[in-house]
Amino acid sequence: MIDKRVSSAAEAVADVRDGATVMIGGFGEAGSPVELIHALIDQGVRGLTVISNNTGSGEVGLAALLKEKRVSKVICSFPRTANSTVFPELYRSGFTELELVPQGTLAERIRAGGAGIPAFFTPTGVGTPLGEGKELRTIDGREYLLEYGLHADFALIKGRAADTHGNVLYNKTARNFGPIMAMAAKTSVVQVEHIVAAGELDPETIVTPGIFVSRVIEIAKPAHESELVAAGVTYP
Amino acid sequence: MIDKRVSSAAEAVADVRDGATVMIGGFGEAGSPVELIHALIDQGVRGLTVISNNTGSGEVGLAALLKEKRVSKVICSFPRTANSTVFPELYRSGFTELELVPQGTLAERIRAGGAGIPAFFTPTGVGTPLGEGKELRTIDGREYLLEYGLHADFALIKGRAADTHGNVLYNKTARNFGPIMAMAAKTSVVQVEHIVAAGELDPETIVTPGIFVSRVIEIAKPAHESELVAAGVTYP
Amino acid sequence: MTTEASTIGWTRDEMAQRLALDIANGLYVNLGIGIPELVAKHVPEGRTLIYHTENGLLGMGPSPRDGDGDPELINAGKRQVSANPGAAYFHHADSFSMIRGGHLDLSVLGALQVAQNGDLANWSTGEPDAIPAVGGAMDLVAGVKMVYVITQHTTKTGEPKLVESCTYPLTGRGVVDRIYTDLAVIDVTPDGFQVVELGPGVEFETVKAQTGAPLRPAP
Amino acid sequence: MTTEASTIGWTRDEMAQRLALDIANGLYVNLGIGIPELVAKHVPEGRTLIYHTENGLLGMGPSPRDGDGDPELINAGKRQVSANPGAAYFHHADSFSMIRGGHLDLSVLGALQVAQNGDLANWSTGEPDAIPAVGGAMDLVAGVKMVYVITQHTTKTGEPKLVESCTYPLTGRGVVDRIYTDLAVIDVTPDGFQVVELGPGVEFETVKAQTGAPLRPAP
Repeated sequence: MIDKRVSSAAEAVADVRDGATVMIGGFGEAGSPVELIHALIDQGVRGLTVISNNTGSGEVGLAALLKEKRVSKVICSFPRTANSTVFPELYRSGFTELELVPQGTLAERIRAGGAGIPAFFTPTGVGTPLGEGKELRTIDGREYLLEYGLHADFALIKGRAADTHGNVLYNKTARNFGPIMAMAAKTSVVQVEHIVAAGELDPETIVTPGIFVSRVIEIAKPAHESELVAAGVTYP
Repeated sequence: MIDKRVSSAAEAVADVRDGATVMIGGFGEAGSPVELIHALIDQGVRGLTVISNNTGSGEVGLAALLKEKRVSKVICSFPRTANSTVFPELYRSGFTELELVPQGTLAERIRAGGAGIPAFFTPTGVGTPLGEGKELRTIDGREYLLEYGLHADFALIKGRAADTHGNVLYNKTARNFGPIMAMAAKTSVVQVEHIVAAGELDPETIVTPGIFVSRVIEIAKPAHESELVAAGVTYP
Repeated sequence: MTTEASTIGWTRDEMAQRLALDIANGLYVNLGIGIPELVAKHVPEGRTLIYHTENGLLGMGPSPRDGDGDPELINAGKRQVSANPGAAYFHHADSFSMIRGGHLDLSVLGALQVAQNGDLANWSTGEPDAIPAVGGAMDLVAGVKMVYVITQHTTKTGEPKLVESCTYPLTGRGVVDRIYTDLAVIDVTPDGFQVVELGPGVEFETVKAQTGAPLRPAP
Repeated sequence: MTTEASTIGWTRDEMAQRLALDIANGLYVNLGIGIPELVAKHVPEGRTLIYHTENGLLGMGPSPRDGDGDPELINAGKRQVSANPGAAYFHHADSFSMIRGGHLDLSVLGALQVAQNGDLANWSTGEPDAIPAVGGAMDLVAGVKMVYVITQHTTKTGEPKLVESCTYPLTGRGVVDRIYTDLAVIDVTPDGFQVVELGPGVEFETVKAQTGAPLRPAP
């Protein structure tokens, strides 16, 4: 009997330790695991390195985690979005360090980490400031940069549905970084709107196989970041 | 209006030229595009480099292509299967060259070729004869080999269903190399049992997005290699 | 962006329309945020393009009516969109494989500067206190078969955007194929900038005067 | 393979049963072709393992009855299998990401030779006219968390398979954690081979005599 369900978001993130590296899924609000992030804030952990495409908006979800000064470093492609005021302040004050990575390189580095590929060459960023200091190599007449795989202690991900084995389906463009972050983290936690018994999902349609998922938690009605921000909600 | 259907297997492979590199999907008979391979035999092309996990069985499909002396080089992980007599002869006679690649490295090299990654480091094969002569590098205290992406002029793939935009679904473990070969070839040809109009496949379940597919051809009742071999069929 | 008051040349919509004329039926296209997004409105009848958005959708359709959208069906600019028949969803590594692997036919981007050798700067003005943000721009010029830039010919203060060499941080080196401005369509050739077509009422000398690098007239 | 005639030690099924005892509930396991496949039959009641087959299935189930199978639902040995509830299909690059990326808990493989430092040779005897074929063996020892070997203690002609250093071409260096033979369960430790358990009726000296490298008794 295999059952990866946990009964609360608090339980799902209880063992994240100070200084941990945490991948957080989502592209803007699509796929952002708001309830898991809030549970992480409640849990109290500090000194995190967060790997995420953006830095949240308003003062909920990822932005709230930043605002509570829990994050010492962000690895990110686009830390500037509409209603994004929290990160700029932390960045300018020097509290939160930024490693800026082109979006495709970020995705590929995460996938590489999950796939046991320690490093790869890529054309993206050659001749730009983001390529400076990186190993450069000419292969078949074209220049490439060497980039390294990314790993994390935890991944917090939002899906649409899962089964008890941890197989996960996503919703539309909320899929984004979820499947690759699940691969790259030691412990992957996925919140979904509903969890079914193993065997109820078509094995041809599974997006993230359960081997990449440690815990699933049912959040039947997940919050949308933009609605919280529009309603003036702040967390905690 | 986009319509990637072609009306015959012959038309689907008509422009494969002598000396081309052709990826051929399948793991054993599962996913082997028998009808497309037979059309390639009929077409008459020679001097091919074939990238495929195996080398076929009996004297049909991939084994028949080899037997007709159309293949000068095979890049492959396991050129030895039940009822596999054609390749051993060609290999021993020196007619067909073999580049032996560990299966996971083969898959990753194909995926890299399709993903614009020219080379990557991998732990597989370090300290073995298949690692000899390859660049070795220690990263975080562990040794890795540098492996290069693979490309092809054509990929011949078997799916279960497709739409007119070239989106493809597969059948069970016949999926294997299809999705990554579709990515790595300039022209990808997929035979499927039925083709539907764009919009009839659920966009959440597409395995190979149409951008990776050049042509789809309906082969309603594809042959199974093992059944042909059991029936004593040879091709042509 | 400001609305153009000029009586010569193309409006933003006309620039997008002119660019759309050059895109063949069936191409896979990624439209950047801003003016590039206007291109989709102006595709000539009878042509179908397939739009890629790097956050995981091929076959992107127009914005839904208010209330019909899903906050989890968005484009790279984080606005709600729809999915056309024949669409497919995929994850970020697959999405950027399409980009980096040379599967997309065309990337249309805005620009801060384009150099005569095709260098593009479009992600940062390099100001020390700005929050750097790059998104997918560097990928979109590193692997896509053709890169078109669509931009006003000069900055709001009249500085040339087509220059000898970029002073802003680069997005990519030697990547731009063609530029669509309010004044002209200009190719980046091995010999530098070359006019393909002048906008309505635009003289070559006018374009030349507003270009920060040598410019050759249409042949 | 021959059927064992020995009256001491374990039969092949007993070897598989002994190995199965050591696999905890819920592990993700890849069983190689041959004796490793027998392990699935002997998993103690109350434990559920999830079987990975590198050709694209997690949650592999037993062979179907004749006529119930699908020639496109096979295992790595190319035999027809089934899919258990909770199964998932995926492509080859994803499948080997599970292997290389350290997601599988256990790989069980056969062996030609295992060296006292954990080197494994199991894909080639290096004969010059043999057709070389490696399959997924090198991947399965390069990334999986634990590697168990299950094999007869000696070759058919009585040569040791546990040796000081492999003479056959390697599959991987220092990769084997534990060996299950007909005579004993043996760990590969930093100090070489160490008996964990002797088979029924087997004396330590008997195992030692059939082992081609120093062997330490169970502590």
